Amino acid sequence: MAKMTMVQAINLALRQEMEKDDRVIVLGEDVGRDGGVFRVTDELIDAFGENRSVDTPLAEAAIVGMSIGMAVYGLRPICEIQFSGFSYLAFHQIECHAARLRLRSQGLCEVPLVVRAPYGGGVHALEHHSESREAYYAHTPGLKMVIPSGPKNARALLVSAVRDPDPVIFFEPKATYRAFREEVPEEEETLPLGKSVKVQEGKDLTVISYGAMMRPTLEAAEALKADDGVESEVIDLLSISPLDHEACAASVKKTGRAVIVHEAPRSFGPGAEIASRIMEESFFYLEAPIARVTGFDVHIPLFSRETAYLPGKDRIIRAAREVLNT
Amino acid sequence: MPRKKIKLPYAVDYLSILNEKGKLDKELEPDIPEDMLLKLYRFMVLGRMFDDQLLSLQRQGRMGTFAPISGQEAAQLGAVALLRPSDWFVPSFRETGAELWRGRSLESVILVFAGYAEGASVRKEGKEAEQPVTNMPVAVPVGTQILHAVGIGWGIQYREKEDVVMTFFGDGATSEGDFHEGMNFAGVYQCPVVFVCQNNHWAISVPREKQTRSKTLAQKALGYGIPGIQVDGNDVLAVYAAAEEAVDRARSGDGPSMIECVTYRMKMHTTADDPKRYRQEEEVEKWKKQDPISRYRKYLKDKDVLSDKKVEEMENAIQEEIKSAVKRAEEKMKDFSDPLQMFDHLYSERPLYLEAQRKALAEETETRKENAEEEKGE
Amino acid sequence: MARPFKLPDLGEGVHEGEVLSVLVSVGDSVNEGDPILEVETDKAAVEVPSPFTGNVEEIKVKPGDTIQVGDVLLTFSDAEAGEEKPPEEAPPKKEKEEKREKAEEKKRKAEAEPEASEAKKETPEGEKEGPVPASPATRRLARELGVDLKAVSPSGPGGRVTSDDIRTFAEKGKGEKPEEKAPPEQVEKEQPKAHPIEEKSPELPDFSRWGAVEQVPVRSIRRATAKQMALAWSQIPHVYSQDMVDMTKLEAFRQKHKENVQGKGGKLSVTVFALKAAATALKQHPRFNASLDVGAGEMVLKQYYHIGVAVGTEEGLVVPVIRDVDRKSILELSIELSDLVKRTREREVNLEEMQGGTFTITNVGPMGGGYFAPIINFPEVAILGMGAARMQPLVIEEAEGKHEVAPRFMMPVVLSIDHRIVDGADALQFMRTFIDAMEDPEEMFITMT
Amino acid sequence: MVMGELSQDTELLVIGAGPGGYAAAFRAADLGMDVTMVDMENRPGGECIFRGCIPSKALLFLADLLHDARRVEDMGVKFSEPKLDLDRIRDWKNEVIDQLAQGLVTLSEKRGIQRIQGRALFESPNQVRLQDSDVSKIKFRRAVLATGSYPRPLPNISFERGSRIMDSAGALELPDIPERLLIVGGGYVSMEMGTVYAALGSRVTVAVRSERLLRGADPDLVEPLVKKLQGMFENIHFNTRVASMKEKADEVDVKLEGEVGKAAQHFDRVLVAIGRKPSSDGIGLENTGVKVNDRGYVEVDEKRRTADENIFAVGDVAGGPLLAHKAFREGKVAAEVIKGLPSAFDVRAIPAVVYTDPQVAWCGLREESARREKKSIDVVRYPWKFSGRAATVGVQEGLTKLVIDPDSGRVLGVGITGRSTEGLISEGVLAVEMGAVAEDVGFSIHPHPTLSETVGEAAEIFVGSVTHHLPKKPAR
Repeated sequence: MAKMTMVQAINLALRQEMEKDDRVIVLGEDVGRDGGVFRVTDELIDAFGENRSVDTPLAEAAIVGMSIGMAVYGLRPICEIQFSGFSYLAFHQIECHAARLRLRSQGLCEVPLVVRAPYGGGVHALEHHSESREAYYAHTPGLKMVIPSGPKNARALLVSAVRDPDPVIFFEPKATYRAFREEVPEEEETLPLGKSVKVQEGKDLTVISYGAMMRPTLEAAEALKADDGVESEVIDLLSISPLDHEACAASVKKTGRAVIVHEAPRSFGPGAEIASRIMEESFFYLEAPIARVTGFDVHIPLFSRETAYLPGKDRIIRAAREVLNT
Repeated sequence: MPRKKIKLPYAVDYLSILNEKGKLDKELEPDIPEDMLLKLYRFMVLGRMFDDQLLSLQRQGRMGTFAPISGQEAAQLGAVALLRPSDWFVPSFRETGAELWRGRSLESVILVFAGYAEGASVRKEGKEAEQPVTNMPVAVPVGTQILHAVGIGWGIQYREKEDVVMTFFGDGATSEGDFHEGMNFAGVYQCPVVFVCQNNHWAISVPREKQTRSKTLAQKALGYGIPGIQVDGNDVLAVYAAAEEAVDRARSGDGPSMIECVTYRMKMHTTADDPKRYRQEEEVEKWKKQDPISRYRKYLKDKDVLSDKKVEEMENAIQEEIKSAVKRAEEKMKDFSDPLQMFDHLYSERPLYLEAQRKALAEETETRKENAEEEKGE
Repeated sequence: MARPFKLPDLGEGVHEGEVLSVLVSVGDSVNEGDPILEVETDKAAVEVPSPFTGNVEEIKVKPGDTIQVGDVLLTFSDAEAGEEKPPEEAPPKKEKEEKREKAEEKKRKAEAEPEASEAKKETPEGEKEGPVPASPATRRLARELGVDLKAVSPSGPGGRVTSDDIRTFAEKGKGEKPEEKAPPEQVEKEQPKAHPIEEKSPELPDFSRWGAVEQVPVRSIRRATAKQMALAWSQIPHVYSQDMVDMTKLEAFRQKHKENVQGKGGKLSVTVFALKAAATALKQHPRFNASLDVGAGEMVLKQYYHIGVAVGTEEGLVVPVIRDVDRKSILELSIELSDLVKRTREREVNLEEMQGGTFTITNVGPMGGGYFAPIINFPEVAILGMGAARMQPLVIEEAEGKHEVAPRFMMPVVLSIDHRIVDGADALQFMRTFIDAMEDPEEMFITMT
Repeated sequence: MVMGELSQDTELLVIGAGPGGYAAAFRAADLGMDVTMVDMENRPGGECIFRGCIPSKALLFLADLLHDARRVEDMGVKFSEPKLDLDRIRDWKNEVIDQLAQGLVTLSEKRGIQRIQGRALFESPNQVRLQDSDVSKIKFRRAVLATGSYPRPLPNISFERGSRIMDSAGALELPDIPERLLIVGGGYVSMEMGTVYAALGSRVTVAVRSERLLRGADPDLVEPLVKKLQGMFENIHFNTRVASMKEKADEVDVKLEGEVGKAAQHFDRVLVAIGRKPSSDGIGLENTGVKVNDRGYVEVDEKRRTADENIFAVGDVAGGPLLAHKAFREGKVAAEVIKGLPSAFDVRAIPAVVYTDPQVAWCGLREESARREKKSIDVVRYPWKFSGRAATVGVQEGLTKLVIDPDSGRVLGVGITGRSTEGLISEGVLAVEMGAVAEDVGFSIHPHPTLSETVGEAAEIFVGSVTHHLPKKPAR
């Protein structure tokens, strides 16, 4: 077993799926010779040739639109949008076709497509390079919206996404791309889409998060344990859609308190949906109002202020204490 | 440091074989077998008559909005006639004639226009129903289907097949980004795609002149390193000849082509549209004189392939076919009343939360039915 | 730059002491090596020398304070680096500073030319003979066990310290030194902060309920004694063997040579003979000259005979050790013992002299005691107690099986043994050897090795 | 990376993947640490593999062959003049480098060490910024600084790629065989590269500022080499410095100053080998607590800790002899200390080997420094003319000597000149490290006839039981 960064783990997933299945094609801007601007597709072109690791012209809509055609034709395209902030240029293709062709054709056409895109802040980038807009896709029927939080689950989720018969939007937390390494087995691993994982058990509080926010969330849980003796149950959603609302509600039934953490803007964000589900399914178990620790309802500021925007350990601890003291 | 003309690999040709009187340019006449000539005629008439039938159903409130094809029969059928069953057909939303040619059933069209999604899966019975899917469903967002055609073309090339893809779009679509991106990608990857533009002169209310400053639409292909040709879109022989050339090119691995069929939308954009607001009747009258069907009929008669008697028999048969299709469709609609169908075909497997929502609707529907029955009882 | 001076590790598991006196005042200029404090530790009173040359800036302790290794005792200003012990438990900032200072020191030592550096590595400053010869593996072991190579007596050729030397040296301190795991990161040593005498001792009632009480702190030697005894008692299953020694002949011999020895500066006490006799017995019964290593499941048989002698002082019982008893003459022993006892009472004995014993003798005779049950000086295997000899009637078997009663000078002796290592029968045999030697001085000199 | 700054956390960051760096990284990984290794090259190996030990020894192997081929004429074997294929030589040398570097890549990968190409600059005592890299920042708990050193240029003359004025790296690239080569400096690089170029046919001139060559070694060990080199080189100018140097299109004009007949001379190429400088500047050390001495070396203690508690330093940048094997040991020490093991760099004999013909090697206490410091030592010399093995390979000018503590008989240092001393010196290293006495060395049986006997017999001179030489003192 080797330790890998998320970049290497995703690369491993791509490589192995490409080896196993010649229907799997990687395409996007700079994914071939350059290996992707984050090196996620590094050296795939050497292993599989430019027909499998395809450099495309610069057009997001065409990358996704062409991938839809490829998927309908029977291939398993994995297209990369260089930054999720540019995925809106292909939004109509995702919304109007990827999400709908199965329905429109009444099951005659399938779109087994994965759209990979790095998302989120914390890497000091320019405008449009730090957004967290998973809600757009989670809000769209017909799509699956997946966000891993570490190398190991990124690899397993991506393998599942590639094999899934439905279109999957796969957001990669770029702040976590190389932030830490984990043991990732060479042997195949998958994780079911739509299922969360309980990262740690606890009885006092449920903290729900995903993606890049898992790190500050876990740090906060650790600090709460050390300073306040609070045992937090931490849930890593992994999929925003389908949402594992059952796991969230079940945990809150045990703890009675919940904090939801995401870096996406607050209003109409995933936290709103999660909180509603908890409320619907475990209202009578709640001891305190559900707290959301999220980005503000502004565009993520240019990077000198992004730390102030992004939820961090302290903000999570504050929210947790408020919930605990109610 | 000269300033000189750059020689481009392609120039734009214009092709016309039958004039508006149905007179033939013998030299350009394509070699089409007789049964194909008749089949073409039959589908052109079917397209026109079905259009009329649909309009009538819509006007009666038995069906919803649809986009008529009248006037564009030659442009659609002359092109699609070149495809083999294993070739791919990627339509926009005004290619009913071509869709029928590709095997879509009449009742499927009626059902979808009547608001029943499951109509899309109603296929012709017999052998054709078992063929693998090579026809895409209609795409309403203008021009977006072009990219799918490119992706399919890429796949054909990747699998080293001899198949080709033909995609249809209108003059308005050439203003869309997806058209340009698609042409560009197809050019870059040399995908076996035939781009058929039905320049019917009107994008709803905006005339062709206001879509683009280009003299032709075909010339846009040149920008992407793709050959483009403009043809008389109401001359089925010209369309056929141009499509034959393009399909051969694609099939032999020489990449994509674009065909601009200059034609005319004889009717409204959709049944929800009133063209009198933006165009003159005189223009329509002028184009009526160039009707593709009558022109072609004259050619066939001149060629002794068709007789008045045969025309009448054919029209009667088509009328019967349409009638029985409407009947079958309306029968089916009764079975399709279940609103829960909306939860079908969203995902390969229905997720739990959707199941819950479906159940909620089922309960609601049940209650509504019970209430209605109670009311009746009183 | 102000420099703190901390109580250095005095070795042998000593980690606290009581300040007896402060020999300097604020503002004094002190040279490296000058005594600055007198500290009484568990083992002895020691003078603590200054590691720096500089001025005393602040004195942080006063007589009577209990101080622990690592405590800051005083600070110096303008201190020049002398041979400073590695800093311990300093607050992070200071530690950093000190490290930097250390690095500076290193730099001064560091080479100018690569090859010169190599040469200097061979001879650290101020040391004529260069590094202690030892193999790299031995040096690694020494670091692991926290042993200073210079403190170890080498047994290899050319003065080479072997791995066995290191282990033996480390063993000596065992039992008194809390076992320490290799510390994480760079923390070299962490001493326990609190030192309750007996941690599991139940809570005491409020004695003042029944009358007036005075609370006197238990310090240094008393405290050490308390701990040591409790440890020995709790760890060692004691068995006693008692007997009488007919001292008549020896006493005559002693009286005869007493003056002569006194003239040479010694005191020919009964203990001197007991030392010699004990060494003889220890040689014949090596398991009494051992220690039990419970952790290793081993018996450590020592091949040297260093015997401790319990000496009563005002502060409590102290056990200085006489080395290599087997190799010393009666005369040498009597001179050494009287000197040692004198210095012990005057608290001038140093720590080193109280370490490394293999067996202990405690003679309560001079105070007129009879039988008693001494507690073994952990981690030794046995202790010999001697009472006061007095004239007693004894039935003696004369020739031809006739018995008669005669007045003899008889001394009660008790041997406490560690039953884990030796048995009662062993004790009887040990006692037999010891008694035979004591009863017959000639025999003693013959059996002496 | 085109946009933004990706940062990464690691337990141990090793900066520099040369011998010190990769030794530290490998040991740390074996001890279970999460290790990231940054280097400007894309493969580990550092100066040693790419521009130092390895390529030079590859070329010296050929030089030895060429010299030997000439030498044996005297013994009755005559080879025809060798044909040199410079391209193939260069390729072969690069193949050697490739093979070793690739081996290190595999070893790194198997150990789970993350390798990142880039240049690291400290931003704080627990973070570096990377230049020319996919990763922008690395946060670390501990760092091992192993940035090495670089060739010191002459004042105002920098080394340009492709210039006629070369540093050792440039010379190892073997651009051509210059007809006239000037070597500035009298250290081992000068001697070794001079040997290579002389063997390939260059006329070599050496200019050295001091009155002797290889100042790091005892003069008696260097003497046979100087004799040999005086025959091999065209000129060795002692007490001579370069006053000026000007590169022209087809040659270099040099003005020499000192004990040299002709001041103005012309050469096709010049190799400047006047020492190395530590790579400690421009890497942001000022943002850490690390202290650097006035010669640029990072100050470390015996545990290779710098003045900054998070940062360790090993290899050339930490000073001491600039030798790969010293760095290897230091790297391991640093890794072990970081892991909390009781490790220290307390070696007593760092061997040095000069791969000339004759080869010179030494370790431990040098006679010259002991005398300078007025230490009481005993020195025994065993000239190789008494060695049977030396006679059979025609290297009777060799010498083996031991520096011994007269009281204990302990072996304090060993020096050897001759042939295969690279192997012979290791016995000396072991003796010094083990604290062996001369008897230990002398009474260990050395196979006969071998050159290793010279070490045993030298020890026996001291003991007084020598066979092939007269004892120094009466037998004990």
